[in-house]
Amino acid sequence: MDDWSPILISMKTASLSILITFFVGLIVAWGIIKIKNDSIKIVLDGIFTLPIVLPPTVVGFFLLYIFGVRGPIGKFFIDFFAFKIAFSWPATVVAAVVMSFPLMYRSARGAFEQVDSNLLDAGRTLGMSEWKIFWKVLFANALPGIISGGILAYARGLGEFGATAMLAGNIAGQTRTLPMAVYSEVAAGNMGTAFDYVIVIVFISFIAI
Amino acid sequence: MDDWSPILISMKTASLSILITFFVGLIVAWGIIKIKNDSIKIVLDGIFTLPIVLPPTVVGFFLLYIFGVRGPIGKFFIDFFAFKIAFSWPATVVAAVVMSFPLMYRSARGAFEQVDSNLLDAGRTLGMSEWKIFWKVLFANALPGIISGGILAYARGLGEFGATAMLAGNIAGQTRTLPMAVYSEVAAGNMGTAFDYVIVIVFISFIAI
Amino acid sequence: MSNKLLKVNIHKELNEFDLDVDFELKNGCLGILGPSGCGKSMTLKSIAGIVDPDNGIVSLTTGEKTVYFDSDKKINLKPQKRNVGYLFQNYALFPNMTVEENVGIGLPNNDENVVSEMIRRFHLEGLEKRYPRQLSGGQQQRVALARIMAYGPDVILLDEPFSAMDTVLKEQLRRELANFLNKFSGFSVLVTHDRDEAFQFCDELIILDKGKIIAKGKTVDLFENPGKVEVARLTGCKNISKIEIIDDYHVKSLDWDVTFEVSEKVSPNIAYIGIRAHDIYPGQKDDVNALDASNSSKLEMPFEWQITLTNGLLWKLDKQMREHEFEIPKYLKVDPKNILLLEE
Amino acid sequence: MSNKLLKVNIHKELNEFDLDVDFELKNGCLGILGPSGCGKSMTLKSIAGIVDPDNGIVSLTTGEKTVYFDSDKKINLKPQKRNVGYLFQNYALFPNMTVEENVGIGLPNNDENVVSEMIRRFHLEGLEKRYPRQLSGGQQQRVALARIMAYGPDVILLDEPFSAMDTVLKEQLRRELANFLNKFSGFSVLVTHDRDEAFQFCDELIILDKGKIIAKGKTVDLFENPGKVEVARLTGCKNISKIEIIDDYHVKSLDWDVTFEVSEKVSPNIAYIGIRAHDIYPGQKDDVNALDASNSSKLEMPFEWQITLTNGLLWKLDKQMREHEFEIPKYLKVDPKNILLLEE
Repeated sequence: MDDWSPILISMKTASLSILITFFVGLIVAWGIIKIKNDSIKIVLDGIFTLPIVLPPTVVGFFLLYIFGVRGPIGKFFIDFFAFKIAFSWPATVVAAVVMSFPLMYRSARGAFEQVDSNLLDAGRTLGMSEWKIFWKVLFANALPGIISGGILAYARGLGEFGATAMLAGNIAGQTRTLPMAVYSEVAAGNMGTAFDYVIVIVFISFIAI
Repeated sequence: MDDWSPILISMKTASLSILITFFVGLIVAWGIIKIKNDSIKIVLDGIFTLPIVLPPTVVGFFLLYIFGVRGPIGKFFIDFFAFKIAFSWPATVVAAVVMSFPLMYRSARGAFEQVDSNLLDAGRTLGMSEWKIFWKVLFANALPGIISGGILAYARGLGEFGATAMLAGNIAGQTRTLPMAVYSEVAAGNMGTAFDYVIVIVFISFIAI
Repeated sequence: MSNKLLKVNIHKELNEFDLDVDFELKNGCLGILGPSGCGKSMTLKSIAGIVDPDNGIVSLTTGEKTVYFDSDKKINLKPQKRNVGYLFQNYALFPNMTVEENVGIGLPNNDENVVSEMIRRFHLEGLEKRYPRQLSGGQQQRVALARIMAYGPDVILLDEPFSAMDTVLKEQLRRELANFLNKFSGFSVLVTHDRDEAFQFCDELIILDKGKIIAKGKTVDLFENPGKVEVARLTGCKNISKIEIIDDYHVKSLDWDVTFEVSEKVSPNIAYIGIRAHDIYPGQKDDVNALDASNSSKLEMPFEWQITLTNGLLWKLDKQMREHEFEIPKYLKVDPKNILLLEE
Repeated sequence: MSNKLLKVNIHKELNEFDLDVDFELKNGCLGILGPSGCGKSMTLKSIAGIVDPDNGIVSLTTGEKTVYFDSDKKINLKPQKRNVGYLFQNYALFPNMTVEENVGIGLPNNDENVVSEMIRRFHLEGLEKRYPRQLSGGQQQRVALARIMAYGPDVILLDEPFSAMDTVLKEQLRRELANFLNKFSGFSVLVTHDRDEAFQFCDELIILDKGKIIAKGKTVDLFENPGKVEVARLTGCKNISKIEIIDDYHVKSLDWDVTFEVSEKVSPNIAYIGIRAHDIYPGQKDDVNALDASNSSKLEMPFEWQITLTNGLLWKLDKQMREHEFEIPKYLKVDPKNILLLEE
């Protein structure tokens, strides 16, 4: 294994994406639970869950549409920051966040829903603010489920392949994450190097778990 | 869209793999629930869940090791049937089954566990055979969860990309499934054709759901 | 005391029926008695602000008037602003906090004096650092009450406080809670399906069935003159029969096949009679409302005999624990004034 | 009848304690009375074969002897082979099957005659095509019993059959079940935490606490002479106090600060006394075991007064529903023979 860059890229991507996924996932889950209108709830839930139902390459395709040079967000970034997202390192983060988000969101939502709703109502009748109820009651009692959701999301972000390949490509030293590197080495016939990368991924996953 | 073969290949792969995944997933879930030794249960559960925690390319790498020309199963097939699994159509089925199996297994197990265990015990004290209890009580009452698990597993099988790319490759007309085709067309710059394939995948997914 | 008033008049559409509850409470404890799923808890939750009624008014006057909810004026105070204490069926203690933290959580600046006073008042000394799961059912209930009282509410809402409890514990905790409520100067509303609890705690009572109030009044009055079949059943009347009116003072029971003399004139809308199982006495063949008790079956309980006549009538008779023999009299009688005349 | 015997002698390690239960039942109904989580249900499940004890014997003799379980001989019959009926707390009806299908499911060839006979016997006519969720609690219980009886069991196991029920329903269903068990010719074992149920259903009783049998015998004997503190508490004794022995016939209650004369000689291992709340009577100042009742507080229930003395003693007095006034006597008394001497 001569090239350490995939490890570094993967670590950076996975860390930043889990940070975003974790907090956004928590807040979206809390928001969804508070919606009282059932049909809006189901539609939003469907949209947020979509990235684990759709094939990764299809998600990547849509991301390319949105973040590509001619896509709405991609164009905005080029016009205002002169920065091309697609096929750059941030694209790996975008792909990882989008693909790992549903896992975090669903785990957090499930964990929140298992907290006895009487506890929340008790907090309200005791005059606790909604923010205090969220952290001291809901979050504190849902913690085990939230953490396990975070680990799943981290593992998914670390291992993301299809959408990353589509949106960020496989550019050595820039967007070539560990899963990409495994693929590339195998494709090039270097089973030995690929195996080294596999060991690293499995090792990082196990540390996280 | 000139080439209809990815659609055909994907349909064949997804249908055969869901058939295998569905029944094997059910039986394995039932078997795991009946194990009384907790540590064996946790270890087996971990092994069966692994393919959704590990990155698809890593799973693909291990599959290549097992089913490759020099791998234990791959060698067996070559020696006895003179058939090379890796980079052939059956490899797409193997990859799809392995990657979709955990979803089926976990959904079925979750659905089984939500069935009141008193119902099973009631069946036993009423003299029902274990087989009759499985179908008439456990399966019948867990049906909604099992079906939703089956749909998830089908969607996963249909969209599988990373492991398929590793084990089956991306050979047009043989192992190029729909997600592969999307990737290849985008890589070749044919966004229009890729979009057609995306439409087909989304369409099939929605029919399934 | 004279100016205090809790006013509730709410309407809410539920899945199975509409809830319509309307009462005014001047002081003390109001009971809402009804079978499971009659809308009792929904009423409490509407008062607390956890659930929003479709329309109506909830207001509290203690000195000045606070409107909690008014659909016309579009007022809907948050639960946080209502100053209402809610005792949940499972107590809803925060499992991640100690007893101390649970009691203090509702206080604006976690005032230690108030917490330690409540700990003392509810006999929780020595349990301050424990977590709810380390407490017995009785201790949990006391922590929940301490938590509510630390917050100093104007109204306490009690949601079936004893329904998930062992018999041994239940009776003792009922006495504890009754003593506590006697000392509490605010309003309280207790929801229950148990007639003993309703009788013990509540000065006034509402009987709720499928979301509608079917009777309302002083607790003792409702127990003595239920007036309606469902009220009689919920207040514990065991013998209820459809009747045919014979004349102004005589009715024929269709279920027991006996004719009874009654003490009040029977109006045409009376369709049932009720006889409490305790209101039957040994008698003679020629007594008024005599009942043939031959071939009755008897069942021994620790402190009562339950005798079922061949026509299905149930007679309960207090006994001492050491008595195990009992000769069922040949005839029983029912005093005409003990026959409850009931409307549908 | 004379040759019938249900023999249970099992040991099982549980998380919190070890379960040791040992009894022989010659006929009728055995009750297992104990607080929640004392191992009652585990005992029933061991008899049914749903749970395996670590060692011991479970055998049934009806004509010939069937060994259900014997750890020494490595016999462990499957639940399917034991011919035991189990009435679950939630009835465990199959939600995906109709009443008819539920009743017939245990029959080898779904014999329609047996099903229709059971439907008739348990008054389920007209409900054959309904699903369990469409039935009331009482109907569900009858379906569960019909399902068990269709299967024709030798032993019926009843696991807290009334614990999750409304009060109104409970009493009626208890009578139904008591009548049913009276007619049943096999064995039955009932598990409960409710002393009334134990008294009503069971000829013999086992009192279980933390997995160990602390008392065993005829039900009425155990209620009259509990002998141990925990037994007195579980059979409903409300007044229990630690004592100091003064002489052979006098003890001093440490909790109530009163000295009592007792009718039996006090042996040195007696550490507590118990007085049932019903065993206190009005008295005079100079009576034996007179109690000062001044400043007592009273609580009215539909059919009894509960009077709490200043020293904490509870007195219960039966009353009629229409009585609402009651003058507490100045003095009360306790007959020496009504004072229960209790070991730790």
